[in-house]
Amino acid sequence: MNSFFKYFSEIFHGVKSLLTGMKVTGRYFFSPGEIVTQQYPENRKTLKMYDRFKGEVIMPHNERNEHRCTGCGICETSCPNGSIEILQAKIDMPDGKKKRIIDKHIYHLSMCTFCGLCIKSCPSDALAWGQEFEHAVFDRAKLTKILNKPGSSIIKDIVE
Amino acid sequence: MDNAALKERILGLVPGAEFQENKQFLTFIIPPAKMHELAVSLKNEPDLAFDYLFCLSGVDMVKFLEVVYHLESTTFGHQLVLKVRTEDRVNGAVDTVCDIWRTAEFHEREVYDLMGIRFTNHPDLRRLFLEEGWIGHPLRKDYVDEVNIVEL
Amino acid sequence: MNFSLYDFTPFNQWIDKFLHSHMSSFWAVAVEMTIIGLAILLFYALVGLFLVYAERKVCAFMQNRVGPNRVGPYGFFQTIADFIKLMLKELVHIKNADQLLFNLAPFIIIIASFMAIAAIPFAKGLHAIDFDIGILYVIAVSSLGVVGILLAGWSSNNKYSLIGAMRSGAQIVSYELSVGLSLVTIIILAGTMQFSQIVEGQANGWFIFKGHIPAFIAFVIFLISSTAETNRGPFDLAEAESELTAGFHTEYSGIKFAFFFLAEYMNMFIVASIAATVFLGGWMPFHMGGWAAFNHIMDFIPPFIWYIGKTFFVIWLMMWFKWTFPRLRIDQLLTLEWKYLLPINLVNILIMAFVVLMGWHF
Amino acid sequence: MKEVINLPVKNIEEEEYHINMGPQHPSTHGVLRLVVSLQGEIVKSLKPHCGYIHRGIEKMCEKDTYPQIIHLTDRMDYLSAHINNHAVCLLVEKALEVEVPERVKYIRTIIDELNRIASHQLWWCSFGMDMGGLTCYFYGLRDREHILDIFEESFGSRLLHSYYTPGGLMMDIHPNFQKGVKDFIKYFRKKIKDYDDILTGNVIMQARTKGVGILSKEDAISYGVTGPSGRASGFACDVRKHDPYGVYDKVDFKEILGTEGDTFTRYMMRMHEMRESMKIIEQLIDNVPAGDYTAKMKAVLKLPAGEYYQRVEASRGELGVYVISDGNKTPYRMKFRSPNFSNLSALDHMSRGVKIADLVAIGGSLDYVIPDIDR
Repeated sequence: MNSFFKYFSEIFHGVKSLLTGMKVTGRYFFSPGEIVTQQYPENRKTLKMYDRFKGEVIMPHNERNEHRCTGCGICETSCPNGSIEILQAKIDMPDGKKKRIIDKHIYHLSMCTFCGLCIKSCPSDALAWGQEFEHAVFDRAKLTKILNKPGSSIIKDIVE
Repeated sequence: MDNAALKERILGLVPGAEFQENKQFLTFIIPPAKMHELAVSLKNEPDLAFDYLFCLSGVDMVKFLEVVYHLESTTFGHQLVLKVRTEDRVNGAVDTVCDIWRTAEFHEREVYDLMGIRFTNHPDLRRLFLEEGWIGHPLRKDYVDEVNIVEL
Repeated sequence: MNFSLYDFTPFNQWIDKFLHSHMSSFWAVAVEMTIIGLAILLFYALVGLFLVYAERKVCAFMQNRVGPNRVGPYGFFQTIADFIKLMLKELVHIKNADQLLFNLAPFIIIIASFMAIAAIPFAKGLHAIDFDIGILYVIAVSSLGVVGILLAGWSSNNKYSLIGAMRSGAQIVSYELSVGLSLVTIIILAGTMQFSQIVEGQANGWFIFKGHIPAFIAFVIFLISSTAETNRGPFDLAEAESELTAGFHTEYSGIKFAFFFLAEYMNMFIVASIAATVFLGGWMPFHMGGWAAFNHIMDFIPPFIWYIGKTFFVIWLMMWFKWTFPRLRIDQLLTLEWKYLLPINLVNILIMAFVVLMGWHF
Repeated sequence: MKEVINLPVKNIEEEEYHINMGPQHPSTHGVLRLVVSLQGEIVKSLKPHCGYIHRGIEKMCEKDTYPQIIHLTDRMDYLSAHINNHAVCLLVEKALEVEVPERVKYIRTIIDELNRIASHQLWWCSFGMDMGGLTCYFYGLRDREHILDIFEESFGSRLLHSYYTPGGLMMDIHPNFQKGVKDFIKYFRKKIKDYDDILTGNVIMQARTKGVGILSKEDAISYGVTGPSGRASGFACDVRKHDPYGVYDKVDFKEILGTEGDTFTRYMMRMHEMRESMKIIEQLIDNVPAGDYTAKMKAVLKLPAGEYYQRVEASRGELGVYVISDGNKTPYRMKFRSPNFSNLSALDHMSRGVKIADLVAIGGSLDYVIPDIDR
């Protein structure tokens, strides 16, 4: 007799647990307000990334097309993956001395792991995180970027 | 058991054990021939009861290859590090401890695969990560692989 | 009651007469069959495509998602796009597969479900064939599908497929019993196996209400076992994607896979329409005793809409099961059948017979 | 020419039926290959084949400086990336004898626990999916999204953060961090009931997991199965309790131990752990002391020659970092004792004699992350 009751209580508890589960899915079925999907390409206009978002490494330039990079190469050595290459150039200073300045700050986005060590280690705060996140391109070569804009120069008050 | 008593106890078990200075753990270098015997007593002696092997690593010290055992007793909480050295870089072999601590089976396969230290009496000593027929043991200091290792 | 409003019988008879008056009786029958065949084919394809869409939408809403919404309004043409994609896909040639059986299996499955649909009454006078033993025919034909699954699993020369097929064999053979017995319960109440008469018998109340407790139990058992018979979750052991990747149709691609896919949904449609016909009154409108005005309004809704509405309600229930429950294990599946459903079913038949005998039904 | 293979004639009853689960299989959660010998549906034995995603992190570490190593540890157990970072940071701080500010300890503990919840949420949904309940997957991911949003706001990335540095943190937490965490806890306390309703209490789920894949306490210790899986067998292995780091010694939380050691207990351990983690966060979130977000560190970190070992409780078990330093800025040898690696070694023992479906459930309850096994 005991096992008889056990048999039916098993069925009862089983069905009850199944109905509890169905209650959850049923509730969500009838409450479309809880849908969490983002309609991505449509919401591009309103989509705002957080201000700390690590999209890519950029070199901010001011309105006079000046940046803060001295070309010291600390970011190059601190990068664990070799995604930064710095090409230096020598220019003649007005006082006759030769000075090294940055020629090209090459950034391989395809090798970057977004660890942030270059930005953290930069002594003159020349690098920053950019908000761009749509990095898909058809040609891999496009992922190699030159961060200093053509014709840009260093801000005057930066000293090495 | 505190570290001083434990040290006496280990030296009593294996007179040839060499004590090594280490800030964190009590460390001994054990002659390879004695290792298995010591491991059995460490596991089974009721006052030692080292039942938890929490790390087993292979180290290439260039002069010799080394297997490091990190042991803990879950009942007493004391910890111990044992090291076994072999100077033979081709056929260097150490007795397996996977009959004592089962976790050693995988760890020893890993060490064999990447460091090239053989373990005698291991039930299934095959390469774990790399494919069979891979030449060389990548974690050794003298390993060269011009294709896969890119120097920055 | 007045069903003449939406009765298809005069229409059918008119076509019949028209054809016979213009050609010999052999050609008349041939033309009729072709018309019916094409109509069912069209219906089959439309329902299949819609059900795939419906399932994706239903599961999306249960999972806090939007579901397909790119192709057409609300993604309505998504399945058509999918269908075109499947048509264009390469048919992968399997080395060492039994080519004949491998190619035959999807057709067996789809023919089995195709045959079953012939006996189902969609509205008064709107059915391909009205057998005396309609229920028996549908049960017999719908269980043919397992042959296709077994052949698919065996001929694919894939270990996952074989395991899936064997599971499915054990499963369908067991659950066929429960499906049959739960329908027997209603046959006792209805006193007939002819679908048209079963529906007519529900003019004054659906069997699930007329037979109250035993009919309700039979309905629940039918739902469970027919879900199992159609290989749908939580009984989708033959596919069991987390264990057997895709079970019996692992190796199929392109249009052959589409056949399996379509057949799964059509099987679901068939069992749901049997449930709707046998338990929920088929194309009979919903009537409340004594509410003449209400009943009159209900009569104006066409029977086909009633039938489709009820069927889709049952399908929705089955989707609800699938998207809520985890999958059973093979031994638990058989335990459920042999230790729970079958004994309850047998006792239930006894109760139903007793109820009918004593006239305790409504 | 067709190759003719002469197979030895065997009795078909004795012949073993091998199937390859993986490297591409839905239930192995990655590129793990399990060669399973079957008799009918019953698993006779299985051999894991690893290495499909082996990247040689230990070898790469020998070339990298200590701050650079952090970003590699992210990529081992990517679901508990912060905790992996924590292990290396603690080790470097211990070796250099740096005292990190209290604020850093508090923040690290909170973030570790958030990471643990996020990891367990992903485990829950993938476990549900392994069991065949696909809806679980979306509920778990839906709730995990809130944690990832908090992470993204504070550290800029969602999965691989590299947020801890030796001596402190990359940057201070975002001003909205505390509010976001409190909102999340409030939200998740409601939503975790859904988890119980839809899966924990479900009769099918219980029938499939109770008494399946039993691992005794002795075996758990011997196989080195740690974390929630080990605690389900009664192995008190919570590093947060026994070897506290961060501010775990200041908070009140329970180390919940199971007795059965079966799949269901492992499941329940993680469900309890999510609640315990929420409790820890609630105790800390309002008491984060003000101060600096990093200790003063040298530009180049050189560990004194010697050996160092640091263990932390990652979300899947005990993560150990073993470093041999020769006094350079790069380690001489770096070894990660990853929890999943040891947990996987017990899979063969646990799954002998169960059915394929149970094997999937056991694998799901062990919650292995393949990059952590392979490293």
